[in-house]
Amino acid sequence: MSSSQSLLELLSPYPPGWGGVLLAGALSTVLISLGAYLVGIAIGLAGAIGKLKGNRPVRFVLDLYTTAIRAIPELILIIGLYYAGTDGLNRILAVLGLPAVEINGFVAAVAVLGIVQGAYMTEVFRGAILAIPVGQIEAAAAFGMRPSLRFRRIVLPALMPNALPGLANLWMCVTKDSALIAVVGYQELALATRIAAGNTKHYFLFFLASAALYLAITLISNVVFSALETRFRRGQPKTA
Amino acid sequence: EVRFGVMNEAYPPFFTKDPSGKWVGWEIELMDAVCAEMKETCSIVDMSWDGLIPGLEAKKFDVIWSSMSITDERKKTIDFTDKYYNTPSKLIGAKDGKAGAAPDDVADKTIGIQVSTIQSEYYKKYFADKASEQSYATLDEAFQDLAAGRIDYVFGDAIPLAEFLKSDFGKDCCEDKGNVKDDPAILGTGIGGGLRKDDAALRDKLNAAIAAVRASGKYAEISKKYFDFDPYGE
Amino acid sequence: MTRTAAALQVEDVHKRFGHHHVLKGVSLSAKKGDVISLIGSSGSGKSTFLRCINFLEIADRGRFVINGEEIRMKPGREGRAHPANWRQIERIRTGLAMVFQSFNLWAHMTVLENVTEAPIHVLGTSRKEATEQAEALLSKVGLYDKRHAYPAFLSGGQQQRASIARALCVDPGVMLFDEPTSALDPELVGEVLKVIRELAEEGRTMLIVTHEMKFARDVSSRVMFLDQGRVEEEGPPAQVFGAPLSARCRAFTGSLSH
Amino acid sequence: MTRTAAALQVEDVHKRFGHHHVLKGVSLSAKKGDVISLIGSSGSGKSTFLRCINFLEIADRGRFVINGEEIRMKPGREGRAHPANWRQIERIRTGLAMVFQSFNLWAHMTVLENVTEAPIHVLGTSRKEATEQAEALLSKVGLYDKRHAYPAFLSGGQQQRASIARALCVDPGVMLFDEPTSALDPELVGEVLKVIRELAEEGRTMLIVTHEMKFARDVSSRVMFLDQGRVEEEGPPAQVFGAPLSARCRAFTGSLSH
Amino acid sequence: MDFSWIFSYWPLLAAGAVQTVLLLVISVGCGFILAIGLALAQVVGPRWLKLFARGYCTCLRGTPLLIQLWLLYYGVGSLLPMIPGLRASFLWPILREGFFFAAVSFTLNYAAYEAEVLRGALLAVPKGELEAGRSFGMSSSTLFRRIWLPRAIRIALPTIAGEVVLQLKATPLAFTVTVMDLYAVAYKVRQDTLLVYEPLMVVTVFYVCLTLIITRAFKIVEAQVPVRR
Ligand SMILES: Nc1ncnc2c1ncn2[C@@H]1O[C@H](COP(=O)(O)OP(=O)(O)OP(=O)(O)O)[C@@H](O)[C@H]1O
Ligand SMILES: Nc1ncnc2c1ncn2[C@@H]1O[C@H](COP(=O)(O)OP(=O)(O)OP(=O)(O)O)[C@@H](O)[C@H]1O
Ligand SMILES: [Mg+2]
Ligand SMILES: [Mg+2]
Repeated sequence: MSSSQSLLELLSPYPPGWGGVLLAGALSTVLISLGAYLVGIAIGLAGAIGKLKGNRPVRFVLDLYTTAIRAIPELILIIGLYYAGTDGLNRILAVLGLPAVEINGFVAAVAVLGIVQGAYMTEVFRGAILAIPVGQIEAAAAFGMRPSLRFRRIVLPALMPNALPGLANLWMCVTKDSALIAVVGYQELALATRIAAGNTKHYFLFFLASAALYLAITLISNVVFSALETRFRRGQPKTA
Repeated sequence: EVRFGVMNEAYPPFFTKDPSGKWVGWEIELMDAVCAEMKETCSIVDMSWDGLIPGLEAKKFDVIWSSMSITDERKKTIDFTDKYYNTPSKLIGAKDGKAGAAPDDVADKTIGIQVSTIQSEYYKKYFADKASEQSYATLDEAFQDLAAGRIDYVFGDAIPLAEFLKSDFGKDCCEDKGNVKDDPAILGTGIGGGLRKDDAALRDKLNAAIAAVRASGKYAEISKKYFDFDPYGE
Repeated sequence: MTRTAAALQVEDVHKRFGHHHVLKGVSLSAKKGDVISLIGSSGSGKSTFLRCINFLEIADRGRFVINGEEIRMKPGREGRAHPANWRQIERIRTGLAMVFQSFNLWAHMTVLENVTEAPIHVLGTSRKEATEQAEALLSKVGLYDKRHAYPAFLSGGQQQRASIARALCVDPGVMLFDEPTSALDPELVGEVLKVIRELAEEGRTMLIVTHEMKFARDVSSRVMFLDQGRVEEEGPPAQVFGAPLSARCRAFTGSLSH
Repeated sequence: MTRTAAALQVEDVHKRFGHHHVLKGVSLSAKKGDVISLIGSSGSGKSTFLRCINFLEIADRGRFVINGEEIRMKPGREGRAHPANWRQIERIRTGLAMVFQSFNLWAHMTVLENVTEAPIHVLGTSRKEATEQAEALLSKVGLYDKRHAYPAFLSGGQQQRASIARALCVDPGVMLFDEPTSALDPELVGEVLKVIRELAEEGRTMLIVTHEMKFARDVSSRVMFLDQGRVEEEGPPAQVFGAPLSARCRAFTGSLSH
Repeated sequence: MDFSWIFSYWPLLAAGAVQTVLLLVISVGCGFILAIGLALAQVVGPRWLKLFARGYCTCLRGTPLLIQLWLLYYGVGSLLPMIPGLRASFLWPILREGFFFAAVSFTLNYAAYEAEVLRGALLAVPKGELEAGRSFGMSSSTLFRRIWLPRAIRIALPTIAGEVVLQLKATPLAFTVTVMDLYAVAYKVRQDTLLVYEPLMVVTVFYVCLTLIITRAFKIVEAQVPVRR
């Protein structure tokens, strides 16, 4: 490629600059991460409650879920669901005489990453719930709150300050883990970076540019997480 | 319709996407020529390397067209077309080092090799008892380590090695140490398209088309744009 | 629903924690408007008994009739009984209020929010109405000024008063007080005493655990002395404090004048 | 070190929380062996005063002499004073023990570990010796059986007793008790009274916040009545309870007999 | 399913497993100690230290580990040979290795994540329990060592276990700096044989075993102090 292009031209958002590719990649990253994160939160909350309140079989299944899903490399899960999964599904559909379906890469990515996030979140939420003084939950029960109401009004706000740092970490992780879904042909920030770098051989430039984009995502999320933490820590005296 | 699976990374000059998302490169142009020869409509499905084999098996596309070396090991898993290019292998090393690419020249040195390439096979046969190997996922990493002095040589495909020596980065530190002695049994198999084992019909069609493209001069025409030699090899 | 005359009737409650047999068959029966004091030494199982009544602790054995409704139980593992229907428990609890020994205020809510929480979200009272009622109650216990403070910034007595206001605000038929005056000064104890008398006159039933014998004598229509998980003595205050039948009770109440 | 006769001397302590002026110049002086009771209505600043003495709360203004040693202060921002040397505070605190109103037992340690923690890790007592001493103290407060239990599994009174044992185990010169008998039954209150008398005879100085007037009368050599951040009345129990000079104090102690 | 390759690759696999475990143990061990310092700095440190710790955590959590590793190895690492004499010194064999850089960058990265978890846990310890410690004259360090930290770690245990497993899953990145960990060996097998699932399944079995050991260990620690529920 022409090495005469200046660095600014290389980063320009319009072709032949690669800026647009990176930005589009960043947007994909955010979308996938957000989707997976929300799925993860839902699974995590349900999983934590199940682990704390469930009967033996439920706890066993959830233990299996958190151990296995966290241990299996995401790559296997993604390939498994996207290829083997659709393959199997379509075979079943064929037997039933139904037309084959095509699982969209985005959906597969969100589903897989969400399931993985859910396993980590289950543990984060479990720890956070255990750190709530029991008395506060008992008080809620004593006033006749149904479990769902109790959870929404008392447990959730009380667990949030304890869970937020772990949740923030998981968000940081998922924005980076979403790079894995390049496997199913989805172009997010990490892949966009490699393509740009490989094309131009300006490795340093593009890796720094993408680091900056990741950092920007993080800084924005930090603002959100800090605001949430301030809100949920209201009523707590300063520790120091 | 024939769907070609191409790795979604950049491997210039063979295949890469330009900023507008269009596929370009020698291998892409060859693909178009082969398709024209077969009178088929062709499309590109891009996948990461990890997705290529499962994608092929899951019939997301029909042929891997992504500079994949033909090896006996791999033939156990998938089928290959005849080779459509093969470039020599060479050694590059630090400027202050010894010249030459014979096994004795590299005695007690460390050689960087991309994992699971034909060069890695070659190393096992000719260099293993003299030098030591350092495995890399990509050649780019090996280049950087060579420049940093962590390894003494990089052994790989002549084309990307030459590209590196031309770059600002490689110009100062390193030089061509020459091609290694040929061993057709290892280095002669070349690059081919990867197919499902049960797809003999497509394989025969592709083989015929590759031969026709080469015979008609179209192959040379495409190659001239990218190389100053014939990438087909002997 | 089985209606009985008793507002609160509990029979033969047993509870073990591991090998520790805390309650060994405690029974109690209270009509509407009754104020029953529960006294006994520390660790004798008073709090546990209260917690069994609103099923925060599930008794191993026992029969419970609360607000005239019998709790249906089903046998569980290891010969222990379990509530047959948690919905029923939840419904029963809305007519039952508790002041905890350790207050258990919700740390993420202000005092006012603590007090209005249950009326608004459990009983479905409108926010406006609940707030008015809560503010009136907070004034009564002298906490109106602190209504926007979070529990962590309150003194012990203030927390206890908030906890009392919270319990009163749900307008319950039966009230369970676990040492409701432990952190209060004598003046406030007097106030609480007044409030309890008013509530009793309105026909509410109250079960009060207390270590203040004077308070127990003044407030209650009946006193129960719990010792080592058994009811050792029961009767009107005059009897329990004046002429107890059991030696243990005599020693306990006698120690009033060290 | 400036040695003075007073074991504990505190002068003109002021403390604000935001705009809320909680302590408005409280002074106190106690000799070795003095037992001083601090009474006053809920929210009057008793706990805050205690917490200022061991610098958990830093008073805005005030002079502190503890165990005969004056705390060096330096002026800080907004005209508030600050301890000049936190090392000094830490050292002073080792001779000062506190029983908290809310117990504050360490949840990750058993009762025994709670009690031996400070002797072993602050005073450097050997584990064996500390354990023996702790077990003796736990027996004294009737908690020997529960020594391997974690605080969350104790009754309120048991937690309070553990907290008292923890404070006693460091063998302090000055003790600060914040309502040490609030969760205890009359018999145990009598025990605690005995312990405090013994300690006083050994020459220890004690400052006790309490709402139990009877206890205050029996235990103390002097009583202080705090009202709205000021000392309203001070003197021997006979005077404060018998013939208080201040009308407010008369009302407060008079309310004993509602 | 074809596992015949295991016979020719097992020495590589074993060596890879050792590398994986070493990387995990080093980064978690050293990273945790660093994290304690960072978390403490954020909670009670003076303003400048607080800002530094906060910035550190933001940057290291905010950028991909791959890029950090890359900057350290190819950036800092390629400057090292320019230090006179270093190349001839006894340190060079270590400093030349990708393993060294992988271990360092994993440690730094893990510390940033763990510090965030610990920060939250430190703040979740009830204030009264700290005051109780202070009132007995505990010095700040004793208080931290005996009460604050153990209590915070208990609160954070389930999350910490998750972070350790996440760290295990991050070790494959070491391959980009030539460390042949287990995942890299599997990668090589896959490149050689084009088998998709079998090599990854071997990795998976190993990871599952490690994860089981990790979660088991954490469960045992968690069970030390019973919780009332
Ligand atoms: N951390 C704090 N922040 C703001 N206000 C506080 C804080 N701690 C206490 N207060 C207020 O200071 C006043 C005095 O509190 P303190 O705990 O000293 O009362 P007390 O005399 O011990 O009362 P009680 O007998 O109820 O324990 C109260 O009004 C309380 O709300
Ligand atoms: N969750 C629990 N697990 C195990 N033992 C418990 C539990 N809760 C209470 N206990 C034990 O049961 C006994 C009775 O406790 P309970 O709280 O009912 O006492 P109490 O009569 O309320 O005492 P206090 O007057 O001190 O509050 C005590 O010995 C206590 O240690
Ligand atoms: Mg109790
Ligand atoms: Mg107080």
